[in-house]
Amino acid sequence: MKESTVMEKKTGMLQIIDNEGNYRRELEPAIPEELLLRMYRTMATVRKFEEISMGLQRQGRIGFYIGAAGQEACSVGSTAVLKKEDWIFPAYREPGALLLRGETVLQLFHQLFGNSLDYNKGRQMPNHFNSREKNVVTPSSPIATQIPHAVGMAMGAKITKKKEIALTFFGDGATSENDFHSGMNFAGVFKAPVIFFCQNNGYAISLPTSRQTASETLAQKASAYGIPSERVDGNDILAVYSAAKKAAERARNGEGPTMIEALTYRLGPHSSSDDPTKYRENREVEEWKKRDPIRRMAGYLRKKGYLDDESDRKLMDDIDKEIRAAAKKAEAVPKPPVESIFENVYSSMTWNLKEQMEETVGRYGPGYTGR
Amino acid sequence: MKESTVMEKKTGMLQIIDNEGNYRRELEPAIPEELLLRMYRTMATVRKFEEISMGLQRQGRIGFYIGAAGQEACSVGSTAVLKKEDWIFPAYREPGALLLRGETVLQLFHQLFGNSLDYNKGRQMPNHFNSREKNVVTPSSPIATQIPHAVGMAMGAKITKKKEIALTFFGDGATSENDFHSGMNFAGVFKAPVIFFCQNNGYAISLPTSRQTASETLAQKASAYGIPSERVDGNDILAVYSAAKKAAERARNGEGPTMIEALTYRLGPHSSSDDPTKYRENREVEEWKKRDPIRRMAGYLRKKGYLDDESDRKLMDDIDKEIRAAAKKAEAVPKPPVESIFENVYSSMTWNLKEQMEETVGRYGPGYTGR
Amino acid sequence: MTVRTLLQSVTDAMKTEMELDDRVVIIGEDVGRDGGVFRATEGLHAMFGGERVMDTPLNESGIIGTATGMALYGMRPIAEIQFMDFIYPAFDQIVSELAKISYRSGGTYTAPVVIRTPYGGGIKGGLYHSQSSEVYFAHTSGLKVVTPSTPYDAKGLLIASIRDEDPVVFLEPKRIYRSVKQEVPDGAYTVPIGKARIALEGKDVSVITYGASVHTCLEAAAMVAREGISAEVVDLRTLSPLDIETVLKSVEKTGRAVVANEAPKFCGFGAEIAALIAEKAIDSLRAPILRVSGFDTPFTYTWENVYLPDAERVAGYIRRSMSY
Amino acid sequence: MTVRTLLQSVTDAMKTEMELDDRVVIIGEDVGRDGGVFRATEGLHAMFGGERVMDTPLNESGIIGTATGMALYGMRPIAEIQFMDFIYPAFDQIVSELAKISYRSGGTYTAPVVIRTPYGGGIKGGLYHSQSSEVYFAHTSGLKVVTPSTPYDAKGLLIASIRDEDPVVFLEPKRIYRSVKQEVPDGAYTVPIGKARIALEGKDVSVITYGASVHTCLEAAAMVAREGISAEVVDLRTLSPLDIETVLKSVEKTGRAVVANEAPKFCGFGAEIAALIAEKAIDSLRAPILRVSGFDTPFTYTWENVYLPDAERVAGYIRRSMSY
Ligand SMILES: Cc1ncc(C[n+]2csc(CCOP(=O)(O)OP(=O)(O)O)c2C)c(N)n1
Ligand SMILES: Cc1ncc(C[n+]2csc(CCOP(=O)(O)OP(=O)(O)O)c2C)c(N)n1
Ligand SMILES: [Mg+2]
Ligand SMILES: [Mg+2]
Repeated sequence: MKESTVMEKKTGMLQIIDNEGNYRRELEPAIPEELLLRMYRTMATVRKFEEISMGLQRQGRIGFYIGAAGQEACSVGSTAVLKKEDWIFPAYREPGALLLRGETVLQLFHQLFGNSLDYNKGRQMPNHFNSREKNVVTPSSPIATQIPHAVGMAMGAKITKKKEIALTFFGDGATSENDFHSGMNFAGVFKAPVIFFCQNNGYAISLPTSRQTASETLAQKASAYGIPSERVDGNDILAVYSAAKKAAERARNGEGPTMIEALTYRLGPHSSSDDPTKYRENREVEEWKKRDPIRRMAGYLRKKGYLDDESDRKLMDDIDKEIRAAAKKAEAVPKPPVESIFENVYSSMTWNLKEQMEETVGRYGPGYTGR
Repeated sequence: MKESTVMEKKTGMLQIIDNEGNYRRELEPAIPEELLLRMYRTMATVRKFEEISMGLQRQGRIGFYIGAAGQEACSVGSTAVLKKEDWIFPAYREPGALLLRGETVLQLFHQLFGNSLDYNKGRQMPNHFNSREKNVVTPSSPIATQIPHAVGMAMGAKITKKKEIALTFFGDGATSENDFHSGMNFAGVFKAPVIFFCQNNGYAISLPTSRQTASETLAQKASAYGIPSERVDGNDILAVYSAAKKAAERARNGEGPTMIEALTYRLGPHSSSDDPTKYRENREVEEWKKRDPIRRMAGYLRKKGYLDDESDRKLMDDIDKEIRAAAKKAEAVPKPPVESIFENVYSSMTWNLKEQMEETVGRYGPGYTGR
Repeated sequence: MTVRTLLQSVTDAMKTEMELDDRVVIIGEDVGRDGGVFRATEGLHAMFGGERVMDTPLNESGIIGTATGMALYGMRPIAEIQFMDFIYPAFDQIVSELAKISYRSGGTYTAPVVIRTPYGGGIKGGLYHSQSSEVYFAHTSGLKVVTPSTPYDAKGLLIASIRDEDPVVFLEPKRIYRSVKQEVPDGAYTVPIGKARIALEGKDVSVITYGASVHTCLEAAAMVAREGISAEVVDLRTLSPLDIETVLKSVEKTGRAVVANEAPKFCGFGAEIAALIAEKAIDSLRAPILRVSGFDTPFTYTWENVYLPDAERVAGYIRRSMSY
Repeated sequence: MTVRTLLQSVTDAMKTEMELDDRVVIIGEDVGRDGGVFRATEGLHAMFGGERVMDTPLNESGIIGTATGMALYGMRPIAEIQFMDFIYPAFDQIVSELAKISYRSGGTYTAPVVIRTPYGGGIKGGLYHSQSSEVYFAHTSGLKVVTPSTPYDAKGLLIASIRDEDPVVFLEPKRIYRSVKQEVPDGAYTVPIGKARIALEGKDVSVITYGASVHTCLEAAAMVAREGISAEVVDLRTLSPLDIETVLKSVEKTGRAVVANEAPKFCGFGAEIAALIAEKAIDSLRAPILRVSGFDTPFTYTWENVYLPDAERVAGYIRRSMSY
């Protein structure tokens, strides 16, 4: 595999499969076929979901989209090592984490459309996926704020002698934010069972990682907090899985937190509002397309004999159908009623909210959904 | 010198003079006798100033005091390497920095009394020493906020192609704050000519450094930002000077920032409001008294033939007299007039402030100073 | 019943709830062995151990952020911020996260954190140990803001805050931590959040206030009483959600309103009270709505006694209202 | 004169001042090669280079903190915060440092930083790309808070802000970045900070507003004009220091006040306007002082058009005031 100019500095990183799916037997983790196929399906679903959603966005049917293309192995490979009682604190490029845990594409579409079945009741922009049932905790837009939450949850599990651990996702840019610093430091001091998963995709919007910090690697930032860390090829699902597995074991054994820096790349724009040609070369994108994590995993699965042309095509067809059907269904669901604007601010509605709700209902009518 | 249980972990630190003032010739920096004596006098002044001020505090003549006893070598040794055009961004344990730059004890007392000659016009608690003339920038109470200011000033100097550099002081506790993280990271990225001087005195109020962070040393935090760092014996004026000198040269040569971790100890309470027996052993204090930086420097000066019993006694007498006279003088200075409350909020007074000032003057009379 | 200071009531409230409910933990700087810089957590570390009374690194956003994580997980953390003046590094965690978690998740997650912090002047704390920035939090939808003025209320309101499903910013008027004493019941009881208290009944003018200023206003009321003015003193106890009914009822009765607090006046909490009265009870008014507040300056060290509205200043505003 | 959008005026103001004054630099996230997420700094990196148009790491307190250091050193930094919703990590640097440096140092140091940030709803930004939290800053003594509603004012006020000795929070109503166009002079000119503008003269009711809401109010005024109501629309332009004279003069003339903004109502900026009127002009009032604002909830994605006061809602309040 050719060295990239952008991402891989002299410091090493764990890699198990190459661009063609050849793998290093001595490092290959033992993942059951069923799980491998589920991981593959999830990654492919994320990719297709994005393709279709970006289309909806361009047609003005949803307001915004923020994609994960090229980074699917990160959230899927790490989520795969968790138990279902463990908690996930995502950013916005981890629909894969929810899907692998069994959240439906339909539910994700409810969120994109902000309709009445959206768990968030239409309050957040697209891609702020939250699922109480799947222990995926409500993300927000401000960068890095979820990190101390993951640490606090893990501290709580430790205090109450539970076995649950936390996994949190963030980007390279997030390592500069205050909450990375506070979260990492608290985790180190309290030996919290948490996995810090940094998706270093080379850019924070337009800023390359080399201008984000003068630190040689992001992984080495962990040493400032007495936390061990590992660098992995983030487009290599086996490498991600292995590193996460080790980190999860450490956490479960009371050995505290681990940071993982996964070197990856977003193939698309930062979001549907972004024009990446302003700040990066097409050549670089092309280079990274060769390392597509889905193609690499497919290669591996074929070599293992778990996948062939036909089963792959059928899978892709199924996914496509599922997604298109879900999009249609979600789009047809009405908005939450206007009264919902005033709910969940407090556990019970205060007088001023009631006053404002009454005024609103007075204008739009009770149960108004825009139709 | 005996190893301390609290401070010195396995990682090494630069030390040049021992507790008796014996020194390692091969490491001895070339400091002119005049400067050495001025540094010594400054350290002794800081100590005496504290003793007398704590007395004033106990008598209720000033409201508060926050001391530097035991840490004098840090601010004095590092300030000594600067040029007078360089800028200092202090915390609250660096009266030594001001005094070495020629600020008077009398002026410091004006600050403690918050009188009309205080540069701050009586707005801050004691020990928030500021001196525009000496390029010592107005400190505040929130921990670590001065760090990005120092970086910004240094970035400014670099952009405008000036030669000035910045020196900022902070404690071990401050390394946990957000502004340490942001300041260090910006400095690394912009290669700002700044010296980060961390006085690791083993405690942040009651919290020992070992609970402040799981990092082995504080110095190693610098590597998270691509910044070189050094650990020194903070009670060893020559070690402090040498490390600071090297850092200043790097900064002036366009090589960017340096972090210095100085291992030291505050012999007194955190502040006049603190009871350190709640969180530390007397044994530990006694251990550190043996490493008193002033005694160690005196030993060195004697060995160099720059100081003897008589000149030392005379010096201490002079200092004592100077300080007592200054305290008396400052105490007699009236408060700033009540109108001053409303000044400097904005460059020109707004209508609401005028209204409030008029009401106040209406009640207390114009130019009221409490007498 | 035991005679307690406001500070002792705060400690007692935490102790009481920690005994009753395992989920309650304390997190903050120097809250452990040291017992807190104001001694609010004294003894609790010894009683409940370091896992329930957690000394943290020096980082306020870490304190609030991890407390939030614990609350999401089902615990009931009480986060102490050493001085209100040092809450701002945690501002993002408070206003972007804590306040909005329930809303943004459609109520699927809640974060019942109590943030305790001493506030206000009167201890010679100068610019950075004296601030009253309650309005930042009162303006933030999703937060409740509570502030007691008596030991009884301190305990009852703090227990109510700990039991509340919503995040609560619990402001402790440090000036009266030790100066006000009162018989306080032992064991658990609550004072409801969102209910004001008539601290003194009167009929000529309503003085609406909270926190340490309640005592200043009572003193002022005693002063003007000698001049034949009967002032009613309303202690809000909760700033958000505000007890609008009690405020309006009082103003409708007296026809005059003076709002007193020690925060800067411009856009301060007093403005909301004045605005609500001007919106909902204007016809009962026989005088302009007056606000007596701290100045629109940062806090000051040397002149703190002039900065803080004292009884004489409040009395002056009452007289001004009466003579209109 | 060139026809410019509000956004183009902002860019032009920076360009103009950077050409005139070497001390002016820009610092923020993605402000360099990318030209800013709203394109406000487009072209400036190419013109002035990376040392004067600085792309920073992702950290808002670092942006404000280093800008403050530069200002202390004598420079004139303009710090861009990508969205007002992301200003809170810098809150401590803004309220504890920037706002208080002049005061706490007895005026020996000043920190003339301009913080530019887009604010307000209307771009389908949901909870975290739509906020209007101006009152946090307006309440903070030591800060000036400015917000234009027209391209002409945007340029003139921004240049005045850059030249001001005090720190200025410059709030850009992003909803009207591109929708309002106007002839704007080329080259430097200033619009004074602290002076409101009568956007529309009227005699029956004063509608006091600022930012994007100015246009909503003008629309509302046009609506009610058809019903024979003559509304005066006051565009504050500066929130702090407030132009109290213009506000009072208008209310004294009309006898009626409606305050309109899109921030949450409770303790919002509208409260101060109402409180000042209730204090200083109560005898001119012929109706309660009404506030039409955003709701006391976080911002919402799906229902943003209901959340934001539109002309019809403002008109409703005007009618309510008139029919009192
Ligand atoms: C506190 C804050 N500041 C700024 C932003 C605007 N913003 C959104 S995403 C982003 C870049 C994030 O970069 P990174 O952490 O590398 O994640 P990536 O988008 O590359 O996955 C920025 C600056 C934000 N959301 N929050
Ligand atoms: C933001 C903030 N939080 C809390 C405090 C209260 N406080 C004052 S000094 C201090 C400890 C500082 O420790 P360290 O940085 O080690 O400096 P030292 O006092 O030991 O010199 C604390 C917690 C503060 N001043 N600012
Ligand atoms: Mg990135
Ligand atoms: Mg310390």
